Amino acid sequence: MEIGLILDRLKQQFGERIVGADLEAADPWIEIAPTALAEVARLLRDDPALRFDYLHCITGVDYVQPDAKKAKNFPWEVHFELLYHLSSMAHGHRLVLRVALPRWQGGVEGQLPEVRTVSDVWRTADWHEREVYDLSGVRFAGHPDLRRILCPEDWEGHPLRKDYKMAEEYHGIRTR
Amino acid sequence: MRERMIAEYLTTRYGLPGWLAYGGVALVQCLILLGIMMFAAALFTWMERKVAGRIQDRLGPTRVGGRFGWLQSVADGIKLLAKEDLIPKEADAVLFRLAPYISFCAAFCVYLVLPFSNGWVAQHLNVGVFFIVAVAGLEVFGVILGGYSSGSKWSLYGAMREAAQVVSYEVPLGLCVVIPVMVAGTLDLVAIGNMQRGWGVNWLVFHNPFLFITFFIYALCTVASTNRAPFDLAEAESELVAGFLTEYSGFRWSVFFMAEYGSMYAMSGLGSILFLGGWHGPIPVAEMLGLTYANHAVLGWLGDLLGACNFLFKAFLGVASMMWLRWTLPRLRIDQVMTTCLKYCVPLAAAMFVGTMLWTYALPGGLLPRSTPMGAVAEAPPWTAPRAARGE
Amino acid sequence: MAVERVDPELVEFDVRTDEMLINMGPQHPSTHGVLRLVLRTDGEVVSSVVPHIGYLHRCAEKIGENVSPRQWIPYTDRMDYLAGMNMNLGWAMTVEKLMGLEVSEKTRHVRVMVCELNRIASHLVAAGTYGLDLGSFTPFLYCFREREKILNLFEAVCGARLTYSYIVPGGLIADLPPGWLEACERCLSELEAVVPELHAVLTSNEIFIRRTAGVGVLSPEMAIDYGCSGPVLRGSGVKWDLRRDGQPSVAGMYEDYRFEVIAQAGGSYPRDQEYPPVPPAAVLGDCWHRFYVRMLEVVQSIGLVRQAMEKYRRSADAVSEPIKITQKLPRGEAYLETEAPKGQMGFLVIGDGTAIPWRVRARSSSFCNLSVLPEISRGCLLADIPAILGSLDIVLGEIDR
Amino acid sequence: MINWHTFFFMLFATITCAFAVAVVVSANVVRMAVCLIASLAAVTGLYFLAAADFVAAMQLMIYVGGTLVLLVFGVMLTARGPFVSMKITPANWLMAGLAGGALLILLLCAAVSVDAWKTAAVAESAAGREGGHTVARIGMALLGLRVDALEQPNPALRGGMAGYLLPFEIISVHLLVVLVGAAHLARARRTKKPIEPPSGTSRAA
Repeated sequence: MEIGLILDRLKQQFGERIVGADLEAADPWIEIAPTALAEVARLLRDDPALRFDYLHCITGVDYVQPDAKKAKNFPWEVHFELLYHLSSMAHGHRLVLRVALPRWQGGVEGQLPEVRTVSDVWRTADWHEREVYDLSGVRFAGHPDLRRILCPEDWEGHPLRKDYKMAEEYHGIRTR
Repeated sequence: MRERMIAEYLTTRYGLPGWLAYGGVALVQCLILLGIMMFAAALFTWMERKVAGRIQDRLGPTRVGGRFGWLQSVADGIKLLAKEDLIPKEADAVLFRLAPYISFCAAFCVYLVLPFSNGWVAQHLNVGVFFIVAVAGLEVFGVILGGYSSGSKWSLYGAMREAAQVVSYEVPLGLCVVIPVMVAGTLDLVAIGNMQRGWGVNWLVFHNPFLFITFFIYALCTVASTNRAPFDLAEAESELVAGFLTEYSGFRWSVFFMAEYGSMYAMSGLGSILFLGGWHGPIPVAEMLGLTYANHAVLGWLGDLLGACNFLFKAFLGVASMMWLRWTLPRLRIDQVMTTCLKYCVPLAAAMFVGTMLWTYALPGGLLPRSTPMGAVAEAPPWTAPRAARGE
Repeated sequence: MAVERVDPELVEFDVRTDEMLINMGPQHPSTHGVLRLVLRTDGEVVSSVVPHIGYLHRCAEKIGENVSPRQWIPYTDRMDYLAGMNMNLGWAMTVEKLMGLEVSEKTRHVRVMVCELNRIASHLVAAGTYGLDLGSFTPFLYCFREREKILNLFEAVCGARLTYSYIVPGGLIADLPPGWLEACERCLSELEAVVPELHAVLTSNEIFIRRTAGVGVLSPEMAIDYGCSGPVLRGSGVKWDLRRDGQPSVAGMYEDYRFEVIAQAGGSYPRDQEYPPVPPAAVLGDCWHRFYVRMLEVVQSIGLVRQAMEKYRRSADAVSEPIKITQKLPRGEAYLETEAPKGQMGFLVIGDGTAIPWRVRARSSSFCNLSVLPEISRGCLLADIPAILGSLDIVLGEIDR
Repeated sequence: MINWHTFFFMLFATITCAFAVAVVVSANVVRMAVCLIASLAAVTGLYFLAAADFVAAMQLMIYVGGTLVLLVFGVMLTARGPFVSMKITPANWLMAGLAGGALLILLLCAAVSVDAWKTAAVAESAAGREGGHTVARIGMALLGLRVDALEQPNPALRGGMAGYLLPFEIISVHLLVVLVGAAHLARARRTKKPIEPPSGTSRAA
């Protein structure tokens, strides 16, 4: 089923909560509002015409340019983004879901942005969301066991954030 | 009888005090058996590496001390002696030290009653077979204590599995041992051995089809009860690191190791006596060459020596086949080991028991005309005749 | 969320005597690297498995944001260190997709040849260590003897035996040395003689079947739901292989090759008549099927390499030159998955116009294959854990990145 | 000249008693089990001394090889944490001492008063008899032919010496039934409790 039809199907179902789309890119993507994530995910998987049953991976991308010099010609506006790469084994088509989030919840440094979990739709999201939480710092509401998966339990900070400063020492081991 | 004769000779001829003579003879016998056990363990460590090499398309040790790396076992021995055998902190020190020696003693006791040739036995027990089966059951204590006293969960798991397996495999092993004893009519190993004199046809394994199958069940149970090859759950590296042997190192580890090889060699020796004619070759070479006591005492002794080589070679074959199994087959799971024992070995052994009983009832003389009447005792060496017969 | 929240699973009860909490790993002979499994066992029966990963985490993705794509190739080698070539291929094609590059015919055939050889080497390691997990030592040595020959071939091609960095964005660092094709043909014919031996020692061995058939059954729906891929997915009967169903550039690499996906459809595997039959005890999706799929893929890869050698001899054009280190990346995103031996290895690159990518992401196949372990090993025996783990064939370098 | 028979008898007797006392005294449960094994194994030595090799092997196999393996099994499975070492209060010592002492005195009086055992002849005759060969006689006795008491004059007594095979079989069948019952009880408990993570720590899956 071609990407345009998918977009119309979503727009017809969710109206203005489908924020944007780009169908000509190498990987065509559709941007949705964070609040609509759970319903869109369930629709994409359960709708017989769509049948997106395979979630490849969830990626957290941090759009901010910490050092002043390069900040001038920074091509994107400052925000945080989640990418959901989906594909359907039944129909063979692929789709990228894009969700834009504020870098910090309510602009307060240290408050992680919040979004609904999709681990009840695709079981593979369980570990992927834990990894995004661990490395990029996004909280997934409703996740059964949101703990760090790659870094140690008591690690401070989220390494893949652009403005991440590694702690001076960890358990007595100098890190820098 | 032999050792009493030597002891009396010492007391009369050299006037040694009684206890020194008897003690000396007993000590010599123990040292000989210990020597056999040590030599067997050393030979088999070297052989295991060579057999493993050949099966895995490589050479095995070649440069250790000469052409075929025969010094490998000595090298291992020195390494094990030099290695520091440490005891974990929360281990139960006394039991930890005791465990390997219980295993070793149990494996050693089996050799006491195992005849290497007609009359060549340390302690000619009338209940030889029964004693071996009883003592073989003790070896599991060493493993249980070793596993428990190491204090770690992993070795406890290993000890549990080993105990469950060995204790449950004693039942079919006992059954398989009883069948040839029933046919032979006696528990005395020397008598059973002598009964299978003459051509290979007289071996108990060809006595009747049921006994033939019993031999293979016996082989299976031996492999399981000495914890080898497909049944080596206790030291399953992939799951339990090294089972109950995890915390052992250095000399203590090598004592466990010798106990395992010793009991392997002893059980295959027992198998060869019960089923494969013990010290009698398929062709009665000794009788053909006239090496019997009737001609001359020394010739008779040479015939026995030939018999001893036969016995050692058969036991050697048993151990070699165990090694062959080890390097080709994967390992069974604990519940599969238990089901093979309880659902296959025990009923089959019982059926063979009933079969053999009916067979001996129906054909007392046996199918084939026997060269020597069943049960007739071979002419024992003159000096071992009971004291009364010798007119004291 | 309080940082000092201790995972309840790790608290061991001393009152409860039948439940035992056992740590398998991170240093354990059969966990294929630094993986820690916390098992809650009741006697021999395992009631729950909690994998703990992250011991090999080097955060290669953070480094990817500071180096140019060509400089990041050595990091992809060290993700699945048993299949370096396939990792390089994945990253190289992702960057080529972003930049819209096309590689020459000759390069494509060399890439197919080299990647299929690496798949054989990886499956040989999987088969060998699986034999070790189940207790039989001998097949391990047979497999590694054959793998050595393949590593010698790779050494001739790119100088390294494990971390090749041979396939780079834009093409290859060097063409095949002269005389390499004959050596490769000799190695393949010797390998073809060993495969029946492996079948005899492992696949049709009664004890091996009894240890693996019906153990760790993974249903097709659960496999797709957990995002499994590769032999784990095909072992559950899902006919999905990126070499045929992948994105246009990946499927394009294999379009003129005779190739069919190895998965049990309608009760039979393609070309399974020459190989041991599926035992009655084997259930679709169990450890035995995953192992069997790998063994068939080894033979299939031998065929693919032979076809690639033929096409390489016929192709006239030269090997295409790799991109410069300071090559500017266009603005945009590209995500591409290739069929690595362990499963689908995905790479995402976001360019921002400079030579350094803005964000790099590696999607690991073993990461998803491992996430299914707690599900399929509930209620199995302690001795089954290495059997199931070995059949998933995971590599910790790839999981932890 | 030392009489070897009494020397070894004394040796085995002291080992048995010493380890029996050790079982009572020791605090660690597993140590108790090991001492019990040692004392019963020493009893085997006594049997061998009395030239009853069949009974000795039987003791070794049944008691040490069978019963005590199960005992050590039970001890090891429960000996985790609180159960390993037992605290014995002085009151327990007193009670045990009294009961034990009374029984010991009773035993000693009985042993001393029987005159048949007084003469040293008993030890002499046992050593004289040609070693072992009890198996055949035990087998015949089971079947009813008491070879050792053929010349029993009194017909009433001779009747009493009939074969023991039937009682032997009855006992073994009885034991079999007991074991099957025990296995059934143990099995029932396990299946009722389904295998799931302990409720106390189970997370909302």
